[in-house]
Amino acid sequence: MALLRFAVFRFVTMLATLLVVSVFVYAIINLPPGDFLSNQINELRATGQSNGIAKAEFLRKEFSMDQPIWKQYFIWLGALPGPHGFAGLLQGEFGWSFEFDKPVSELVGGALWMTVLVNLAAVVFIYAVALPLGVLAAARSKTWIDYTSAFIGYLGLATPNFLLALILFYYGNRYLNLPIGGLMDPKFEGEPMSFDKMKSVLIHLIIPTFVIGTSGAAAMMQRLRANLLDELGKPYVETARAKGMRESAMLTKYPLRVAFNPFVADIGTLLPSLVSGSVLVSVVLGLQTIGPVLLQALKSQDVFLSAFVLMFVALLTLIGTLVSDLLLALLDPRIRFGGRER
Amino acid sequence: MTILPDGRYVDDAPYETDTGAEARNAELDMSNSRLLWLRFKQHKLGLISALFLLVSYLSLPFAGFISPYTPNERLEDYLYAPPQLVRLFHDGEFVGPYVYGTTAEMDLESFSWKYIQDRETPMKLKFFCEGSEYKLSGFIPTKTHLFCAPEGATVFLLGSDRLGRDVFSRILYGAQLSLTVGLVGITVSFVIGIILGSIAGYFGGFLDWIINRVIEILRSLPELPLWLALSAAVPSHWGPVAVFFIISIILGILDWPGLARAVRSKFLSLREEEFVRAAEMMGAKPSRVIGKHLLPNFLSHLIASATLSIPAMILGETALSFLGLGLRAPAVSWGVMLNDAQNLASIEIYWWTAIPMLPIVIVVLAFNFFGDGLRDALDPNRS
Amino acid sequence: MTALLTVENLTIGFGGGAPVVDDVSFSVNPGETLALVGESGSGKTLSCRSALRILPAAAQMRSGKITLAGKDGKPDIDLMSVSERKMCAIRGERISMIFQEPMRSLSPLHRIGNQVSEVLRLHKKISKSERKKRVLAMFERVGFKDPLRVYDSYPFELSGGMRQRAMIAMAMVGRPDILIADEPTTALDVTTQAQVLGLIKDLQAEYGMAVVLVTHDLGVVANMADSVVVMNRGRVMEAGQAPLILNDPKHGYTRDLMAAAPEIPETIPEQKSETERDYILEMRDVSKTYVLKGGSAWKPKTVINAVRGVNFGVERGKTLAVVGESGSGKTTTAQMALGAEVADAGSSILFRSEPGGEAVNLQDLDKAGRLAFQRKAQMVFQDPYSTLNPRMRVKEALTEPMEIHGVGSNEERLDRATEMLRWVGLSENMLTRFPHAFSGGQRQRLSIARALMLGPTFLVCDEPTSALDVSVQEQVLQLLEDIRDRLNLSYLFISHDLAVVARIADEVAVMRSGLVVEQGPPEVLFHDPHHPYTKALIAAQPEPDINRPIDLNIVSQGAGEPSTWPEAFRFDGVEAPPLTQTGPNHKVRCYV
Amino acid sequence: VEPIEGDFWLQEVNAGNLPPVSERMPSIPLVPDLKLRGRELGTPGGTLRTMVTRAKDVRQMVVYGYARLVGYNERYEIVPDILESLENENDIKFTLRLRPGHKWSDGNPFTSEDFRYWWEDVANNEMLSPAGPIDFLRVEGELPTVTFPDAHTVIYEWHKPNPVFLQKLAEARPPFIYRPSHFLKALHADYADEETLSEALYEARVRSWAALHNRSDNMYKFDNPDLPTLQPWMLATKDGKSRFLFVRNPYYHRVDPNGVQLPYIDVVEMQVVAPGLVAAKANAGEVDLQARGLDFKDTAILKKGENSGKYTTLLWGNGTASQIAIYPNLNYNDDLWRETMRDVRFRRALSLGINRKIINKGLYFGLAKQGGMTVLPVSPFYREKNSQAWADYDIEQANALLDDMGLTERDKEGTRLLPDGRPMWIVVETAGERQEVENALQIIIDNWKDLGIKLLMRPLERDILRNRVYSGETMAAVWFGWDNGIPHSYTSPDFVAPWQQEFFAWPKWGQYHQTSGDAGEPPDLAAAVRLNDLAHEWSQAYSTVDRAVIWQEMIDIHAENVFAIGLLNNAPQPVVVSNRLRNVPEKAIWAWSPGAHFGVYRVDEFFFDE
Ligand SMILES: Nc1ncnc2c1ncn2[C@@H]1O[C@H](COP(=O)(O)OP(=O)(O)OP(=O)(O)O)[C@@H](O)[C@H]1O
Ligand SMILES: Nc1ncnc2c1ncn2[C@@H]1O[C@H](COP(=O)(O)OP(=O)(O)OP(=O)(O)O)[C@@H](O)[C@H]1O
Ligand SMILES: [Mg+2]
Ligand SMILES: [Mg+2]
Ligand code: NI
Repeated sequence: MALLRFAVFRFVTMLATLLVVSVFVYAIINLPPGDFLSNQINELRATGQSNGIAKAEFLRKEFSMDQPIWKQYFIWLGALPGPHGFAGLLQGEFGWSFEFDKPVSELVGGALWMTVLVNLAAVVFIYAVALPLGVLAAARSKTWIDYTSAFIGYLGLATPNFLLALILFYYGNRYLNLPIGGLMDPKFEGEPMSFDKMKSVLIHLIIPTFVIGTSGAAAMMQRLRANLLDELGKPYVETARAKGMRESAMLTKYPLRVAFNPFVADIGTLLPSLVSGSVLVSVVLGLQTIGPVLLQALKSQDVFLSAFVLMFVALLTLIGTLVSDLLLALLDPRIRFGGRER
Repeated sequence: MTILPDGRYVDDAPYETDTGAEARNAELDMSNSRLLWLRFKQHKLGLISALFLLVSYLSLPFAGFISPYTPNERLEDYLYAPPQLVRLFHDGEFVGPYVYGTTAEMDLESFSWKYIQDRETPMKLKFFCEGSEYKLSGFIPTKTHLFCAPEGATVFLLGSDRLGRDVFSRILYGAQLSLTVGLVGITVSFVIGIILGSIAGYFGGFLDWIINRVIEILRSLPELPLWLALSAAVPSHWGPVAVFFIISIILGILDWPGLARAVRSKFLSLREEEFVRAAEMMGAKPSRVIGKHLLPNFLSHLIASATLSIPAMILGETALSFLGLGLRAPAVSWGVMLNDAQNLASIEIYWWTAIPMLPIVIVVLAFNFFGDGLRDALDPNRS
Repeated sequence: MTALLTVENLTIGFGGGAPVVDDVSFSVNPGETLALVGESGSGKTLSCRSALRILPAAAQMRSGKITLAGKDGKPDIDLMSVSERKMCAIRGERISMIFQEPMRSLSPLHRIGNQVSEVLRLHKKISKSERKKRVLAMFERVGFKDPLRVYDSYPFELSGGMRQRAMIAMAMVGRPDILIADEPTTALDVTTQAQVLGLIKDLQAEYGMAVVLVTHDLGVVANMADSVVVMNRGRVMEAGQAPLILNDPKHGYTRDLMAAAPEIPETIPEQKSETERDYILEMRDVSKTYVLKGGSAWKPKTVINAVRGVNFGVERGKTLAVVGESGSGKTTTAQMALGAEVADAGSSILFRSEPGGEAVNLQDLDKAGRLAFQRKAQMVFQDPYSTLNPRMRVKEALTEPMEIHGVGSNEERLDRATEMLRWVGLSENMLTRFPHAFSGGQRQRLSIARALMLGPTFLVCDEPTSALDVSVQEQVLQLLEDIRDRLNLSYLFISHDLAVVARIADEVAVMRSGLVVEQGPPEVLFHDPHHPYTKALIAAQPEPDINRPIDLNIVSQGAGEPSTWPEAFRFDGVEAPPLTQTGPNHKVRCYV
Repeated sequence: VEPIEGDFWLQEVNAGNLPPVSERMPSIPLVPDLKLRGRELGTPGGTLRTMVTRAKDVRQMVVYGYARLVGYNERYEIVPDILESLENENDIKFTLRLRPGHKWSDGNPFTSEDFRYWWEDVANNEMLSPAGPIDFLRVEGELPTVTFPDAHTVIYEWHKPNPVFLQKLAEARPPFIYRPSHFLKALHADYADEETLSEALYEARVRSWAALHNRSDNMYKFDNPDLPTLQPWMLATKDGKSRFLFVRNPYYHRVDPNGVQLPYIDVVEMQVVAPGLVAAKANAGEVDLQARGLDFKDTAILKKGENSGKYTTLLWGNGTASQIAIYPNLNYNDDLWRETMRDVRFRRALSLGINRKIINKGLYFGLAKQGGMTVLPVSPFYREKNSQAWADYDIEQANALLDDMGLTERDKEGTRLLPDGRPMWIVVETAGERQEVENALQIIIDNWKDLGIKLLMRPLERDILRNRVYSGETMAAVWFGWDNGIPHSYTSPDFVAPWQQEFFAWPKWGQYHQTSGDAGEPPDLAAAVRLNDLAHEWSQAYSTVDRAVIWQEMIDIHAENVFAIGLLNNAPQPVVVSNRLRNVPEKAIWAWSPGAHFGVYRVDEFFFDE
């Protein structure tokens, strides 16, 4: 029952937090001067194409962009009626993308999946690389294994992602015949999932995963190593050794679990930070994830689209934090059984 | 030694009963920092790294002196010149450090610059020579350089870039910004992160709840739109360095939640440790418990995190300049240089323009090994 | 008979310093018990650990040879050179070890059952349920009343003695050929100790297990050992058959050691009259209940009545000793006495810093009051390892209390630390060491030294000498008595060693299941125990006389379950008889 | 000629889903004389791969396809294209004649009804066009009378000349004055029945029929595969994200002299890739025709990949008037600075102080043409003198000009001081999108230092930059020169007159004109006033000669006054062409206006040589 109450409580706080975030989000994206439609009108004029202007004017009315900002917010939220009555977040209407001339909800679906896919691949990569290497580096600290893994990790970390991507694409294409950019062979786009498509997606994922993953993996590895080295001196490690456990098994069962604590605390951010951190990477690598959509939307001040993406990221963060809190409690019974209050 | 007939073993050596008879240990009078240093010294790689970093930082004010050119000095006849080798022997004879003169040629087949070496005449480098004017340590105007190009030739140790600027000199000048400004952000983020994280983790309860909410809101707030908004809001007459300085502070202010959460979660479990309770029972104030008992037990993670933040900060500007917020010419930093190198030609044809990657890797590795040495020295189990 | 484990000429040192284990040799035969006794810090633990090749990172094995006899006719194994892989197969399977400090030796994040059954998982090919069955059986044998609860508990939920027993179970559940037990019963009350020792003996008889027993308790040696090795300063002083050494020690050190062993005095009590008492600390109706949340949200909570209605006071300048079964709430009581645990509502704990002065209730102290109280009242912790910050040098740890209370200058603090260290018999050179670089006994002394730093008036000692050899123990007790008399200190003294208690206490309270069952001055209590539990305790106290062995199997039953006690004392569940005055200064929990 | 059925639609034709080619084409198709223009006659077939950097750039196919009512030919003359013929009476009355039998890509006839629908039901519908028909149809505020005498004739008539009418119709992004009425009527409240319409609204999740109509009616966006088109290729991918296929329009109106219906190329495959990867992919031989997304700095790497990638890198000239131009803001909010910048000597000095040769060498391998901002040599108004006016590198003269202005005070660092004592720091804002700009400014920083002027560079987001310029917050900005570097007498001179805020030197004057005086300020600088007058004269002029004279004067005024400081023009633009692709001109101009990039070169005539 306690758990249920906790969950409900957390859920309510989460909604409240989300509301606060929504205010910030709406404010921030409206900070830069101008708005999409005036910008578009400017752009059209600048290129001497006065033809689209009428349409922009039409949209401005349709989406209450002529209202003061606070009213716009409430209309967007669905707390005030727009020209066609209440139609906002609360009513499940996410708004309209001016840039794409489509309802936002229709637009980001595919990109969301791709985002999840790419980031999942990156997360898997990070864990798959960082966990064993970090453990190895700790177990064999101050050996060449340790140094090499640190070197490679930092090499990945110290190379700007764009440059790294370009290098990998160029040479990967040249010597390994890897594809340049994109998330699948374009010919599979819109096709139903098939073995070939799967294969194509996987091949295309190699370099992006690597590029997005290296920095995360290196960071995680080094921190894990440091935390592990701390734990290795603890007596319970000796107990485990005295039981006759193999070093590797022992490391993963005992100290790793303790050393993992800070990472679990960070799991909440992992996904969202990958989403926002990989924005530029995605832009550069031409991945059809939410990142480029967001950047483009922000640059052109496509308000509803950016707001939707940002709210989505925020939701992810909040859920992530929730999950990480729960995991943390699961991982460390001392926390689970409620520490002392001071 | 005696073996008694009943199989007993008895030691004959005299035995002592009084305790504390050992000679006074020399370490005893040393301060903690000296002890730390003693132990740090044993980590060779860490020591070398620390020395390297020290030298790097100390030489920052002298970047102008060491580099043969000033950072924005363009040699218009030497665009995209490849690195030149400084040689010592010519035709088997020792002539001292010299380079060959080169001439540029436009190759209209491949649309790239070709450089032809004049291998006949060695041109000796000049030392402590007059070059273009710069400000030593930022305020003493002078013209003396450690070494300069010989008359009629160039000395591009690491080649030149699209505008004919010396990559080597630019790397040295770039260090001035890359090695300093970014650290400000780290400091800010660490200070806030540690303070708030420890408060949340140690006190728990309502404070924890509040801080957690702030963290959540901050973390779910996107940075990207903020940058875009900022880039419009920064007054135009600010110099690029000032802008970047402010940005890295803001970066730091936004960056703390991750660390704070890590600190908090670790403290949540650490505060249950017996020694913490013991300290509390002795009457230690929370600040003391946090500072003396909890944080030191989390140092490894902090050190590792700090070393890891450094590349992020050095490179952060490349991402920011994507959004028009990073450092801009005439300011030079490694990130700026790499930003210029972000095209295929820099990888395939003019590879030396991507060289600034190297100092970043080296510095980051040095920080890492330095941190590792520090961690080791602090680790009680290794004594 | 060939020796199962042979240690020859072992020398171990740290850094460039003199060896801490110097040319040590011993061997142990199957089915036999070898007792390692000796001064605290003399290298017993290191010698034992080297057999498993688990030494501190900084330790260097300078010379020596350790051989393990091969099983089933296989050749002997040189433990120094065998591969790490083979070593893994040996550890836990052929040789297992009980570490000296069980509190820290358990992983805080894993359930006890998981950690214990792991030994079986690693070395025996048996099913999961079978493993659990065996572990539970072993738990029962080491004296857990509720093995299932322990199986699912985390270490921090158990009392010190319980953790120690869990460690013992872990070492024994795999039925090793050799058991190395490093002070396995230090933290245990005598009946449990008897039980554990009995268990070791049984297993030894059943499987021919060899035992290397490190202990400071000559009583235990007398009851268990076949042969004895006496160590001092890293060297073997004397070694040989137990009866010979115990009856007729040849070496001077051994003789000193024998002489230092405390015993329950056999004097006739002189009846003191009841006088007005000046309590420095008074506990009135103090109770403490822990509520354990279930492992999942759906399991019911468990309520543990750790302490139930304790009523006693510590007189100024006197020592109140608390003895009792492991897990009976002694530590909890002590912590409440220092305000470190909040007692249940309705309890009051009164502290009077001056004779006849205003009593303050610890339950509702403000910040300043608490700080003032903390300066006067200090604690010697039961588990020194975990109460010392692993990242603080001894120097800092010792001076910390003075720093906190802003006493003295830096030099003065350091001087005082040096002095305290000397008082407890440690060298000032150790000030720059980290806590982990000490032997168990040394750490315990550190803990004492730290408690004395501020010159407190009230000291809670939670098993302060449990890990000390008799000679050092004697020294420490002497010290405690000295300063008590000199500075008019008052002690709340927790111990399981009745001989120690008899020596130092002015009044003794016997606890069982959170209740004080009998209370009185030691002369009365030890001479005329009324309560069956007290009687059992006294009977179970081993004496360092090999000719007067106690029957481990009988005494280990202790007084049995409270529900099996005679009518007058019996209590079930919550209902317990009241504490009744039966003589001057003598209270017994019984129906009259 | 007898049209020949190609392979691509053969199956459909045989299956009876599609009429044979002879019935699909207008009875009078357009037969371009390829031979005359030095082109080969091709064979149909093949897939052309090209890349864009954003999904919305599918509209590029409308640009490249370049089927217009009237369009430019390679000599920038306007000729009928979709129209069979056109009568122009003094730019006042335009009679447009359609090709009989011309059909939309879905097979429905293309008639004057489509023009009427647009004029009456779209342009003049309040819901769809709240502001009424677009500007270029107004001559001094008056709308034309539009009549539709028969199915193939449309007449536009004004009281006064509308010289820009045809030019607009030939633009890269033309005003489509016709719509597929048969398709759109189903979405128009005046025609469709209410029930089906509201159903469609619900399905599209829009709230008004106007929104739906607006959305479906994107002739330029080209993102709706259902919307019939007249372009050579039609979109075949629905809801594409990273790849779009365009297949040949079976009803296209052009045919080669052999009777092969154009376009030659069956399918165009457009892939959306990240901007940074265009060069890499081109280098890997993954395109057949590419110029967009390639910069001169990619040339070296493109050349390097020619052999393995089986392509050739052509260098075309860029059609903008200036590759990089600095616009001192004559409407800057700071009074003193504004006055200073309005002084022609100041602008001339700035221009003289730039070492264009070095910039050219560093950025364009010396291949661009150095010079101030004026028209390109292809334009009839080109004069060498204008190009070189105030464009030499002459520090001395520049300093003399500045001294002459009285800006002689200097601070410690040698920076000149304004009369009120502020140092002369010029903040130049850029869109931060092009590295060349940054590099060029880098050089100019050094150059101007010799003038005692400090240049601060500030990159901004494109939209933000515009907004700042328009509001007068920007001191100076960098942008391209005039998009149209090849004006002819019929080209509307509004971009050289102070009529557009988009000319960053006079945003407020432009606003004043654009809003008919509601916002901004009237031009008050003699030269600008003159430009203003000239532009008015131009629109009133009746003869080509008069217009040409006006144009020439305007161009001269610009050169003399250096309103925008041009650096270089005719910069080389790499164009990657597959070795199999034919009919792509070796030398050409890469221009948006006029020219529609590849448009004027008629991509439908390109073909693959197997
Ligand atoms: N890591 C270390 N560094 C330096 N000295 C150490 C270290 N570990 C142990 N010692 C020293 O080695 C000596 C032997 O320690 P050991 O633990 O074997 O003693 P012990 O006989 O088990 O004592 P006790 O009965 O108190 O447990 C002690 O003097 C101790 O201070
Ligand atoms: N934090 C806690 N949470 C739950 N139960 C606890 C906690 N601390 C102690 N207990 C329980 O309270 C009871 C008394 O514990 P306490 O530590 O006081 O025993 P003790 O008398 O000191 O035993 P020992 O001699 O073994 O140290 C035990 O059953 C123990 O399991
Ligand atoms: Mg020991
Ligand atoms: Mg206890
Ligand atoms: Ni962040």
